[in-house]
Amino acid sequence: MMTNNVIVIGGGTAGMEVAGQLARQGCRVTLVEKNPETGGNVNNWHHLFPDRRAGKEVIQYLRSQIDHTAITLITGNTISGLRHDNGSFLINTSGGDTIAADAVVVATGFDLFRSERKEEYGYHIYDNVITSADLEEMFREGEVRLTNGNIPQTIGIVHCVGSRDEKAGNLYCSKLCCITAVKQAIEITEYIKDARVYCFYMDMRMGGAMYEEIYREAQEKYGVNFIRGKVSEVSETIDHKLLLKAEDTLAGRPVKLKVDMIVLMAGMEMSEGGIEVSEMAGLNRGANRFFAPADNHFGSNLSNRKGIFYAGSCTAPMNITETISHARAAAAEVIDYLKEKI
Amino acid sequence: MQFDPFVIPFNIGLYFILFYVVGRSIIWFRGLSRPDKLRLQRGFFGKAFGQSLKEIFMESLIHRKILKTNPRLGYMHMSLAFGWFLLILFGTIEADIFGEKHLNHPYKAIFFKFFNPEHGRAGFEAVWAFLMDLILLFILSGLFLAVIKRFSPKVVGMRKSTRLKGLDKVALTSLWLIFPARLIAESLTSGAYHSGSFLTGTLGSWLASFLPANDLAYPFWWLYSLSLGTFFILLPVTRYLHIPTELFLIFMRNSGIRTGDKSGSFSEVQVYSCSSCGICIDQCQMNFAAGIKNIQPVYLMKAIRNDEDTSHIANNCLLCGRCDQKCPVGIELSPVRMIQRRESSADSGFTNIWNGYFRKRNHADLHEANGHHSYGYLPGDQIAEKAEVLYFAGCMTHLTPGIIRSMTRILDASGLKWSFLDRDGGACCGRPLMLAGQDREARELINFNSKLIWQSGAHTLVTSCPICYKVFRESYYLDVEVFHHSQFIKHLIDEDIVKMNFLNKRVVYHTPCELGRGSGIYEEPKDVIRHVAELDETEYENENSLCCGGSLANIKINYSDRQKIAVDAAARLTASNPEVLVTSCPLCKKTFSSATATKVADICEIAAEAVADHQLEKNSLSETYSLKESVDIF
Amino acid sequence: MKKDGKKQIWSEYQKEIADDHFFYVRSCIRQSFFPGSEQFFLHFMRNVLGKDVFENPSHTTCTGIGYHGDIVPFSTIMTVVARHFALMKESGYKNIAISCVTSFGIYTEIIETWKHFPQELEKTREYLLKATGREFDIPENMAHTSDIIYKFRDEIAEMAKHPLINAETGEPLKVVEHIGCHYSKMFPRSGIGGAEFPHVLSGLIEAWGGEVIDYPERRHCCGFGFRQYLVQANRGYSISNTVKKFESMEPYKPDLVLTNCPGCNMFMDKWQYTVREMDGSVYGANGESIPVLTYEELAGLVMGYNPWDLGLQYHMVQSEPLLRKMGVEYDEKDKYRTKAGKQMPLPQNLLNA
Amino acid sequence: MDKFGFTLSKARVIDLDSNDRSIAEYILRNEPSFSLCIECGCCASTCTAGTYTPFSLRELQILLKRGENEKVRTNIGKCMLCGKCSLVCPRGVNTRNIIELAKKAFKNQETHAI
Amino acid sequence: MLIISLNLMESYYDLLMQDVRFEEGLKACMNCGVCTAICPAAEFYHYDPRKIVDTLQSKDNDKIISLLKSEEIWYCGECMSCKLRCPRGNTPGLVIMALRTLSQKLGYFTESEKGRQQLAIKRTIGENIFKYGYCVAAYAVNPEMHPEQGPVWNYIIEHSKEVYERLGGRIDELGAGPLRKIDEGAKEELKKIFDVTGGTDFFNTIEAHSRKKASEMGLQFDNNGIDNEYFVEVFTANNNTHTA
Repeated sequence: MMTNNVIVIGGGTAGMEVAGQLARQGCRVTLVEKNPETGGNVNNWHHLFPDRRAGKEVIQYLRSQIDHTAITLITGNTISGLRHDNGSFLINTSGGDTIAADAVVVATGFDLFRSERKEEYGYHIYDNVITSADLEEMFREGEVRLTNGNIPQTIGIVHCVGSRDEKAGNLYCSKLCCITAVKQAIEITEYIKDARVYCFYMDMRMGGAMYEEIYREAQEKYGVNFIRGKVSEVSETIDHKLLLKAEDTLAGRPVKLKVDMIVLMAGMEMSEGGIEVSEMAGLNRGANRFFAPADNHFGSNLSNRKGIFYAGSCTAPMNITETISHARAAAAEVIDYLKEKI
Repeated sequence: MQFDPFVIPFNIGLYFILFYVVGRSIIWFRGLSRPDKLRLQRGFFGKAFGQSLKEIFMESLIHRKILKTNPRLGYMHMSLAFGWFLLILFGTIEADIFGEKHLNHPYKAIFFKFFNPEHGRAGFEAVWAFLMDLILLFILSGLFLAVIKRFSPKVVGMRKSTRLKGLDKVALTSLWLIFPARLIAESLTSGAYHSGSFLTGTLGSWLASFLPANDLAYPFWWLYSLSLGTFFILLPVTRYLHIPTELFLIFMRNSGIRTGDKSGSFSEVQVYSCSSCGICIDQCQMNFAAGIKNIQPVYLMKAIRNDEDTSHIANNCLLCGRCDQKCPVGIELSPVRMIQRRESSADSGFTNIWNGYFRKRNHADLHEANGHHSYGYLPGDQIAEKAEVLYFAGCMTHLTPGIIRSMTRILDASGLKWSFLDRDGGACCGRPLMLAGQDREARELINFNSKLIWQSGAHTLVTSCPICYKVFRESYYLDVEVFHHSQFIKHLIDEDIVKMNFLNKRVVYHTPCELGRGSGIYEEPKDVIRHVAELDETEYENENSLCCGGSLANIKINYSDRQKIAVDAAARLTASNPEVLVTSCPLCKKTFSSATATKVADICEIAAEAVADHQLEKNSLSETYSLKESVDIF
Repeated sequence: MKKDGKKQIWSEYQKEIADDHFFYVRSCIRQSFFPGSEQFFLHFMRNVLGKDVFENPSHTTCTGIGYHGDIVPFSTIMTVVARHFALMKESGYKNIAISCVTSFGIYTEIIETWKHFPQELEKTREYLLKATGREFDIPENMAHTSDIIYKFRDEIAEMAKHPLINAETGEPLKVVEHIGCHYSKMFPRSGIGGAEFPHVLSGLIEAWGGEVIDYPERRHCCGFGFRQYLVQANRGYSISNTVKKFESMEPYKPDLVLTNCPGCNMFMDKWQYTVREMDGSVYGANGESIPVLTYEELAGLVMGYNPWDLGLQYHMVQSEPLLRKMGVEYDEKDKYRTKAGKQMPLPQNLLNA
Repeated sequence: MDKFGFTLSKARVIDLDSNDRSIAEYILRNEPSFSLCIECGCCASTCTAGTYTPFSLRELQILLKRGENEKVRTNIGKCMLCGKCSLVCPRGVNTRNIIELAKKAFKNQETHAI
Repeated sequence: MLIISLNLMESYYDLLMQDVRFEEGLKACMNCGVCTAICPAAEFYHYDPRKIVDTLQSKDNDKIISLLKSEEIWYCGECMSCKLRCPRGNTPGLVIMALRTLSQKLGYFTESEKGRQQLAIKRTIGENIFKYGYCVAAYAVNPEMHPEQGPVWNYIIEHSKEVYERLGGRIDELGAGPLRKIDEGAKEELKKIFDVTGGTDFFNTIEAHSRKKASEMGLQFDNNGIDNEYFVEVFTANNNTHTA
């Protein structure tokens, strides 16, 4: 059988997994990643839920997946053009190369919501208002500290930042922020003995395997406080603490609380890169701005254009497990497609 | 005049303990309420006296109850108690016959051998000596068991032995020393004088063969006397006080004195009568199913004796009553525990629930009890509809709608004019509050419900919940006949009011604590079951029945421990793989349902299924006919 | 506090403000309680900048206070506003300059409603025609007068005689800005700098050399609450909310409160008196109350106008402490004189006096 | 005061910084399952007292956790201890013990002995 | 006067939906509480906009009726801070305005102490509009009814002519300027607008129901002005159950 060329756009979890799968199935794969190194968003995560595996481990696994002679990795490049020309795709990279391929897998993943867009939370305005990603960075450096170098004693965690929020332009639920909040709340109490952590949530969406159990553990073992109410605004006090205002909806009264640090659970959005690709290739996107698969149930890897496939969280928020499964499914779809083509 | 200084410790001990016991008895007697004083006097000079003596002999000496539940343990106690008793008895006689004069000072009997080393060589003396040796051997055998029990309880058929506090250890050692000391002392003396019988004689001559028996004997007589003295002196401050106290208890009990709901002399006597035998620990499901080993009666008694805070122990108990059944001393363990609860309850303003009750019966505001108001929100103007039969489902039953459906069907089939008192969920019966020691609050609810029941004009009150049943019978003042639904169904069957089919189901029956041990209802439910299904025996019938673990009486136990108890109990009950585990309590049903794969049903559910449909059509009065379709629980 | 973050936001909320030819509508409250402000605005626009600002004498209240007092139906106020648009159309203007924040909010709300519910616009046209025979166009450009001052803030800064600098210490004055809720909370795009970090007043303060204070309750409502003030029995709500703000700003020791809303200005001024009467609380530094100024009054001071012609003496909280800090020379005797220069009796127990 | 015909009002906001959570901490020490509540409201909906009077154990629990003790103090006595709540709780919270401990804590507080 | 006929089967929710502000203000609430969190009314009154919106979206007629008769719908200050934050784009403030309007149309407002105050507002602000063409005019702000305005206000009113003259005011003069007299023609148009748009009917409805309530409460009631028992009652009454 003649070997086929496949281009995978995006060198994150989905892209690397699908590339590896295809290579082992005998395809020649070109993997294009905009950043100088592969790994995508996982690079920002020090430890992962539910089992606190190190983000690094996942990256290592994925890199071992693409460590294959049939895979050409092009990093630091974006896609500048995509043409379809009698049965094969011609793709230009920002680096000026033109690559021909029989199929394209779009694995452009997601971007974290830019939390400064929720102005009332004062991200980039008040010191010590940080995002979940910033906190992971602190974990990686091994200490959680305020800008003045002190250790925070009370920490407020704000759920649904940029998710389920018309004002932020996102009506959907990012699905992973709740569990991230719980995981980080636990980690904070491990870093800082007898720190008081308050999670302000609208609903605890503990959908995944082991999520609810971790939530329970956070209450039982770590004494994390959960308050049902979306944080309405944050302001800075004269002693450089942060004043949180919400309603304790279950007590039916407004509640206010001074904390040393606020962690914003930034939601997931369609990536900039993804949007560019969708415009280049004329791919359909849903109201949530993610790629709209050809069929929600039977074709979640198929696009509206023959030969272009989706893998991972460029179609909807997904955790790593789901992303990898989705990527493998994408590989299977590609192989089927190539078989038919011959 | 025979005397030797070594007897002094024994004498001191002996007289000390005698005076102590007499003194303590006087204090306890004083502490009794007037009626109890009278009871005791009457009892002491009446036929109760005989009973008491008999009981003392059977229980305190022979330890019949322990023998029954656990022969080896029983033998141990018997040999020590009864053996010692014989030793003293025959020793005294011996001293009296063979001693220098009659009516000797006690120590003469105890140390007879020392003062009469030659004694027992031949003839009638030898027979006595043999007898005495035999008794001593009897005791030593028991002692041997005791020592083993201390180090490995299993041997005497016990899962766990009680923990000891410092002084108890000393007392125990001295107790253990007494008889070996006597053995060796006697043997050495016998050895020196070539007297003694098969035990002391043989051992003595053997020792004498290589030891200076004569010189060695004396220190052992000292040891013997010392250990006796120490034991007596320590008695009041150790658990061994139970030995004399128990005698007093037996007299009180036989005179008809009961625990009541306040602490007083009788409860105190009971507390001190506990021999810490540990049988209650073995009986306790919290111990053997959930591994909770520090709340059993023996520890409660100890805590009370040591004047510790008992609130946690007292409240952490299912009050299933299994221990009461088995206590060899016959202490009313649960009532004593209830006293502790009342005294430790958050509302310590303790009140007798009958206070000013009759005055209040027709009083307008029935919620209020003893001037307090916790449930003022209960509607004073609520009116119960008139009926012959009043059905009170109970709070728990509202969580098991199957029971309500079935009772509705059965009551409809009965054709009786009945009404559903708590159809829309009524007030609690008050028992849970009483179990938590909050009698005053309970009184408010009791008054509220009583009023409704009186108004209904019913002659019969049927409840599905044994908890309600017990409190209706014991703490309500009602002029209606109170039935648990199992009794009521039996009544319907016996009177041929409702016809039931036979279901061909193999079932076992679990007796709920509050219904069985709590209210003495064992047979009626079983009769009902036999009428509609095939009933298998379990190892846990009647008084020996288990607790489902759901008991409302325990406020402290956590969910997972409850679950352990439930699973364990369910497993034991369904050992014979019955089709259905039948009970007659909504709480038991609910608890078991989540603890076993076997189908769990309330007795009224299988009864309802057995009710013939045509029967329902025939008997139902249109206005009470509320359930037309047939119930299918399985 | 990081400035760049705010700059970012401000850049996202800039709106088009007409440069000239305004149709001016007054505020019931402002003309009654501090008419000097409106007069200064007109003077500044016409005589200083030489702009064309037209006031049609037969424009009336927008009935906004009645509307938010829930006695004026929505369709009624829409038609009243439409009448103003008609007057504007008739006098040949396309840019409206609104003196009152409540009016500004209502005008914005109504125009938004007309966008979403065209049938409402049609209904309004019919009503207006039926009632007055007039017809109207929706203004091309709508600005609150504080927007217009903001637009010309740098011109004012250039003419500044007394910038917001403490004349003795040389330190910038600490200024609390308070934005009327209806300025941008309903429609963030309609306000300069949006709703969370509005720039319309803080822009003035910075341009004129002062230091803006961001205190925890900055965004909180002054407590007017319409019916909550209009009815005596409800005024506890009104004052309690203002007190909440003052307690929150007190530790920052502000020299001045600057507002762009008629109600807010009146209450933050008057409630300082009432609460002092009630429990003796005073919120300014060294036992003084905090002067509360409108943006026109402040502009006037900065540009060196006579405070007594601006009407500062008719606030409950007297502004002398501020004037001294700014180094404004004022004539005590001129304070309570008539236009003709006749001395009037002196008012008693005002604050800071 | 009535010079003006109105007065300053007390804020209703729950101020977590100044509220007294000693009662909640006492309960938590003695009944760890107190921390497990997920505010589902099963207890409140099945409550026997609840059929007669607005009594929500769910709400009382959260008020305790927020240190809003007064409402709890005045309402906790309405419970009849019937135990339905503990049977329906999906998190196995030992509700009755929480009520008993709360009562006890309030009592202790009166005698400054907590 | 304006009567809206209402058969009992009619859904109050649908009645509210006839008000564009309601349609605009209530889409779908997920009870997150951001509105209550920053609501000045919730801060001091027993008031929770979230709960009100949630009650309304239940569409339960009885609950809506009791809302229309309740005190709580009168607690809102209409600052509209809630609109800014709602993640579902609702505006509890607008919903409240719709409720208040309906409550007055149906005459339910007189059932609550706070609702009855509508007469006071109509008699002051409402009358000002017709009398002066202003909602508020200096000469209509009586220092006795406004002691909180402080001594300065007494002073201004006492010397209003001089004070306003120096600041460019034109009391009782035609032509542009602050506090100018608004010409009769303009006021006439204003009146006509009220007649055409139902504003006048609305005023009359408030008057009619208030009169009825006054007689129920046995209070003296004049058809205009503020010097009657009922006005004083509604203007000053406070049963102290509204705040913590």
